[in-house]
Amino acid sequence: MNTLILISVLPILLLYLGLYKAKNALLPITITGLLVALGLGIAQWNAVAEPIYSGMMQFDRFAIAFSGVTILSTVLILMLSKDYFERISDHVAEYYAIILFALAGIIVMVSYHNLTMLFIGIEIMSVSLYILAGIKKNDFASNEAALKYFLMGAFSTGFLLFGITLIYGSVGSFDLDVIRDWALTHTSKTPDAMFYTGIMLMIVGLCFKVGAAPFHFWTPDVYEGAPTLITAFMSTVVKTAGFAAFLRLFSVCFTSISEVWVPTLMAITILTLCVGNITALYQHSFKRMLAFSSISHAGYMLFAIVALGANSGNSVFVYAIAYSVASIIAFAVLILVQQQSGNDNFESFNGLGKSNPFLALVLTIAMLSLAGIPLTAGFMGKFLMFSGAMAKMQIWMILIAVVNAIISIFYYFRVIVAMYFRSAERTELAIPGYFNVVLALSAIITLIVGIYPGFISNLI
Amino acid sequence: MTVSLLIFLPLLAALALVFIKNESAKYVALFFAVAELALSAYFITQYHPDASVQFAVDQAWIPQFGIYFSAGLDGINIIPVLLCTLMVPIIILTTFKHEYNTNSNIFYALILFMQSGMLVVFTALDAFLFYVGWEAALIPIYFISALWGGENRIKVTLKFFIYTFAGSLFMLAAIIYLYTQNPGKTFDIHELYGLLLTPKAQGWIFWAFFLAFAIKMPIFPFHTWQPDTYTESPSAGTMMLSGIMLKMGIFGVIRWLIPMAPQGFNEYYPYAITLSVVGIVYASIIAFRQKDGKRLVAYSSIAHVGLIAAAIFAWNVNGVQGAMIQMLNHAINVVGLFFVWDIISRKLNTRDLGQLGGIAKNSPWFAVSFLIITLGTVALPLTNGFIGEFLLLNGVYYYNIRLAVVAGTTIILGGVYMLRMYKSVMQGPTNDLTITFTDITGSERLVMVIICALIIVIGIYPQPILHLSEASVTNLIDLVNKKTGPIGAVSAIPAH
Amino acid sequence: MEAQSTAINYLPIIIQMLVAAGFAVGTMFATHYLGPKRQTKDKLTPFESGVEVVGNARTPISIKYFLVAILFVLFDVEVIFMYPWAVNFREMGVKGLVEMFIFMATLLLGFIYILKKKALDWD
Amino acid sequence: MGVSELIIKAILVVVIFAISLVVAMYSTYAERKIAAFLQDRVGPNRAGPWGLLQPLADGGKMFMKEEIIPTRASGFLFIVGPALAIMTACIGSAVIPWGQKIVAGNTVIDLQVTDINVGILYIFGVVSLGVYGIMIGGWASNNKYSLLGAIRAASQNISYEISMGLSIIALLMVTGTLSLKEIAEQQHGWHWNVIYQPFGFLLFLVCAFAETNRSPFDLPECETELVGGYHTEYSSMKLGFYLFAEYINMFISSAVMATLYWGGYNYPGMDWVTAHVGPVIGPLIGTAVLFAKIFLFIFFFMWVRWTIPRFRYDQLMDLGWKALIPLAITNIVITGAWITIYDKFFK
Amino acid sequence: MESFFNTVKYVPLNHYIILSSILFCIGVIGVLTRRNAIVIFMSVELMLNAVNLLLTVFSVYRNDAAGQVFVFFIMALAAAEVAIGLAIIVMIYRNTSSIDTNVLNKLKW
Repeated sequence: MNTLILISVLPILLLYLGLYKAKNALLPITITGLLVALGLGIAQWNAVAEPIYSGMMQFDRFAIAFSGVTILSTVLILMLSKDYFERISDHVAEYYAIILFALAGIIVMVSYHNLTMLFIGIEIMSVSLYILAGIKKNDFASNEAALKYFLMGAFSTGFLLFGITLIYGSVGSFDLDVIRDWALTHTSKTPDAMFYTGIMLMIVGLCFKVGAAPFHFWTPDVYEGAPTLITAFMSTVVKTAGFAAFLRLFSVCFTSISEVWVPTLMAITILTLCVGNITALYQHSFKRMLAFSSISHAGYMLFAIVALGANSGNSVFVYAIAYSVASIIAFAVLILVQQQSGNDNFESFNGLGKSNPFLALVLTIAMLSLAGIPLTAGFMGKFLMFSGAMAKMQIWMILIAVVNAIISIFYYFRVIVAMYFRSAERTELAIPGYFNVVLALSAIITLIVGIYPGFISNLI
Repeated sequence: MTVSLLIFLPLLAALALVFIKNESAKYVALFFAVAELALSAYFITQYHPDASVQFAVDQAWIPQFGIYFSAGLDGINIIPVLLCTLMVPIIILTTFKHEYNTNSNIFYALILFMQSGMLVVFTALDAFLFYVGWEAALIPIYFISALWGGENRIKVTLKFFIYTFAGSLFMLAAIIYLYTQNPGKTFDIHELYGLLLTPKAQGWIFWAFFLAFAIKMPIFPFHTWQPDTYTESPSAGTMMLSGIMLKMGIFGVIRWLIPMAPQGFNEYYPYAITLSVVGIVYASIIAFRQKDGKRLVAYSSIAHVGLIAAAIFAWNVNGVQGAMIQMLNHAINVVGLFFVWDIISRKLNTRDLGQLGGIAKNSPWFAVSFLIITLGTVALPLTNGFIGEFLLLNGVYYYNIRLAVVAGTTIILGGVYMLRMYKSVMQGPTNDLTITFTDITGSERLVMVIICALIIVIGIYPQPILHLSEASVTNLIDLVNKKTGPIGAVSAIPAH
Repeated sequence: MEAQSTAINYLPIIIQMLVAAGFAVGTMFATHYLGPKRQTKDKLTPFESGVEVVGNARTPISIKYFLVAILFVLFDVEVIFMYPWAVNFREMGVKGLVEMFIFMATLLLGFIYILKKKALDWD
Repeated sequence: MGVSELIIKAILVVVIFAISLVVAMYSTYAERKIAAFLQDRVGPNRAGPWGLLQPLADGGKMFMKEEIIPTRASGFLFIVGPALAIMTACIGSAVIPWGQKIVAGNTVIDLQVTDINVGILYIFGVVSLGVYGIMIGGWASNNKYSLLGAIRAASQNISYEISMGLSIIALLMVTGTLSLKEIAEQQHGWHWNVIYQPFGFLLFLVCAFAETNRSPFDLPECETELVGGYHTEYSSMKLGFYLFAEYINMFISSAVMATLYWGGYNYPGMDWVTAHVGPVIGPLIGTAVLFAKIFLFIFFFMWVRWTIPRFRYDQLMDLGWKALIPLAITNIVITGAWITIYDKFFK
Repeated sequence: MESFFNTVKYVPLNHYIILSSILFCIGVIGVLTRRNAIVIFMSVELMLNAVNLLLTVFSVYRNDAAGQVFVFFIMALAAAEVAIGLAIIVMIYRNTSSIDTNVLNKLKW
């Protein structure tokens, strides 16, 4: 809880710092604040988790773990932001503040115990992101991304809300425990049409938010149009939070009536995987490829929800870490390359292996992790997902996933091929110190989680 | 003393090599490889040839998922381990005359890293560990081939990577399935052996594993990546691939595929054998038509591996024992052959059979060693190939005489095209190009001597090697047969 | 709190609306038929202090108006949150008071922020 | 509620509607008379004795004038604008309690069209709707003055709505209900809310001026800058509607202020009076008192108009945002703190 | 007449649900078919208001205040979205230096 309070107060502090022109203090204070918030969260690890504030929130281990991931990823991303926002406009403090507001929403999203808070969390996050997507005011792509994201986000909110309303109409409460108990007495033997419709609509709404097919169509454009750093934030932290919220809802409330929604979700999962992977193949822009790959990763993470079990939380947790960290590396390198070459095509990575061996190495690790090669974190994530699905005997789903994993090699290796095996005349990229720290840290996390995942894989 | 020493020594060496950026990298690499060989020699001398697992290591790795760092030596993997530790120093030695570009230390690091991965594959007693090693060995060879390979390397190596990765993902699915079916929730090989699965599930598992191993070996029709990759890779990479890596597939069949899904195996093995035999004939015929020497060797490798596979799928002691020793032999021979072509192409800058000829005249060392290797490959008695192929054919024969006859043609065909190759390269008149060929010296000569010595020694006295694996092989075959009844056309086995 | 009003309580309001609408519409029609109709081109052009009309009237206007609209929407909604609290203020006691003060403090912080950002300065 | 009751309500509605119109009509007359008085003039004196028939003459004129819809205007919206303005002005009166219940034998007549438990919110809703009429009319005219006037009106209305809402909150903390009827009942006798919320009343008064676009807040139609503001292009009864709406709004907001702060139909000693004159006349006296208060406020509106000069637009916005909102919040804080302390220690 | 009063007094829950659903669907259809960003946004608001209506009804029928509290939050959100949405649309107008909403047509999916 202290985490949330701190993260809510911090952005206000930043806004006022910005007013009083303390620009140099922004980043250190943000990062220190976030780390303190993280520490406060971890300090509650062993505390008994009861629903607090009239059953609105519950800071259980699930919540703390996911808060931890999102805060850490945010810290990493913010460390890349040194000088980034300054190039866009003068309102730097605001950008930091909005990112932190989004993070506050995310913390709510991962620790809600009442649908009200789910809604509030999602919206605090989304509204902040609408702004962030459009911070390049004079760039039409950024404008378009903001508008698209905004309209689609609002649209999906409508579905989510209608779903919540119908569930409320059936159950008479927004409390997760009450809904769970109600679902227990209304299994498929005594079905309730309104309740089930509500679940379906919530799936639609949440799938919009996490960018699962067929509700994904906004994702590529928004990810491409938004400033790269914001895209990094959206595709890592936000996605993680979306899945945490998704999982929390379904694992707490709807396990007993899984036969109702699993077929739908399974279809969505498979569609997401295939659409994400196959379209990613045809991209010429690295950034757009990452956008589609994020769709396909959404598909993998949906596995955990389709095959809901005791381990689902863990699986999503590990997967989210792996995916977030690897994506952060990818986006960090992309930012650097973009600065040099001015575009984000695969060709701009040519010869990077020679000119910047370190950069190429970490990006390779990231790509291997995204592709799910063993000894990287991505493999552990995929392994857990597959085990979960396998435990539920959804073998043909695994087969589809495997085929998709193979397809994904093509596009992840394109950048590796470009970096090492295609040569180009290029000067060495100057890597700021912050970037080095972030890249090295992320690469180390990727490898450690890949080689020895024991210390995070049964946290929750 | 456990096998973890064996696994981690090359890994450490690889890490060390990353930081050695000067000329001495190759010596350091060789030193570590030899040290590794010495270590494995020590293990083998200490090894008691019974069916037990020795020098085992069993460390908790990710215990909450039942994943253990569990490895050890037994009769099944001792020969692959031997060949792996034996071939790596030889392969490193073959590179001494090469000038790989400035990052040669990375090259050697990748080789040693790959060795470590392969040793994991061979020694693993935990399915998860096995899979990790399997993939870990793949990444370095991809980079070796793609960074130091020929013209078309990018496309070819990606194809290779995706093929093998695809296969292994299916294997991963099968492994996870086994894991979820295991009441003990571990990946322990012995627990998995003991599972009682439905025939249908076993069928799935059989094909999933088969795909992975068939691609790796490769068995027809999953071989299409192989000739291109072998041709485009740098010689050392080709040697690693053909000499050691494809043994991972063969080893996997013996260790994982058949014991994990005995009933699936019992149901589907005729297809597997048929594919193998088709591959033998197919590859032999293609090999005939090859102009490029390296490519010819690549196809001949498919043919030989097909025979090994066929014998394994026949699943009797002779066949599997033959496979064991032939793994080693094939490694030695094929490394020798690729080295021959490495030397030729380095000195003459061509591998086209039509442009060569008469090299034997002024390079006796080269001619003699090439001849010995060729003879070993065509399985002349008293060379190493003979004993292996004999046992293999014997194994197939027990299964089905007609198939054995078809498979046996490989020896004849192999003899023909190998000798034709030798002839067109070494004999006949010299031309403008081949007149410039100088005899092998120094490290090249050393490699050739070692290889020829191995060919002859094993050819004359294979018994100690066969003895190493015999107990375990018998034990494993019994284990499977207990579950399924004797495999295949039992009636065809004559009473001894 | 008093008993809930039911839909029936709103019926008179509907009557009143109908009466008002009837009045408006009726009067409109009446004037339409009563008044003279002698329309000329000059009468029908927009009034622009007697000079020729320049361009379209619907040109973009100062961003300040948008800003005010946006800020209104935000503040008005926050004000709405206070109504239920104000009505039940006594029952909620000191705890409710403190909570609402925190809410208002946050609101004020935002308010001061926009003031300092000169979002409300018209010049 | 039965049929008979509904018929009574319908009659009441019509009566109140008529009264609103009459009051509005004579407000125009009063305005001119008061202006004349304040400026030492005579004012209208031709139509009827003391010019008393002047409003009727004006009304008749409105009917007979030519109706003009500019060619470049959006025809439909051009008509909808004034109609909406007058409608919203007319429906606000529905929740105002005009008096106590009249008990005549078995029939009980409630002098309130309807008592809903969110009366204040209803008033607010109607008031916010009022700006639509102006906005639509100004936009539909397709005239630069009209558009500017409309936008000014919108900006001004919404700005003052915030402070109005905030100033009411302090009152709600005192009353604890949103029903106007209950609020009126609570002020029985002399317990008028203005005694407890003098400051809140002042704020509300200022906002009421702004909401009705009365001087000194009549920027939307300020003649010196914008010709006629949002109704520059209007003529005939449509113009009449806009003007009328303003006077009705003034009437309604006076009624609201009287009800919320000045005791509504309550006056000291009302129980004694009712006991003496009976349950029919007693409430009617209360109603008369309410109207007296209303007229007082209307007079005040006019007095101010002819006394205080118009604000500049930036001054107007500054007043709304930078002065009234903080003051209203301060008022809430003080009220909250005071009530809490009072309840804790003095009760 | 009495039945009319009763219907008004006790409007069946189903009527509300159907009404809200219809409103919601109108909103959805509006979002999917209209090309003007502002109209799309208004359709979204219609969806939200359909939800608000339904929540309030449920809340009243179940005599549980939570539903109405939720409505407050939805309103707050709608306000925030209006603010952001207006800002974004204004930003786009400024960049394209036009108030012609057809500029936004290229955003149709």
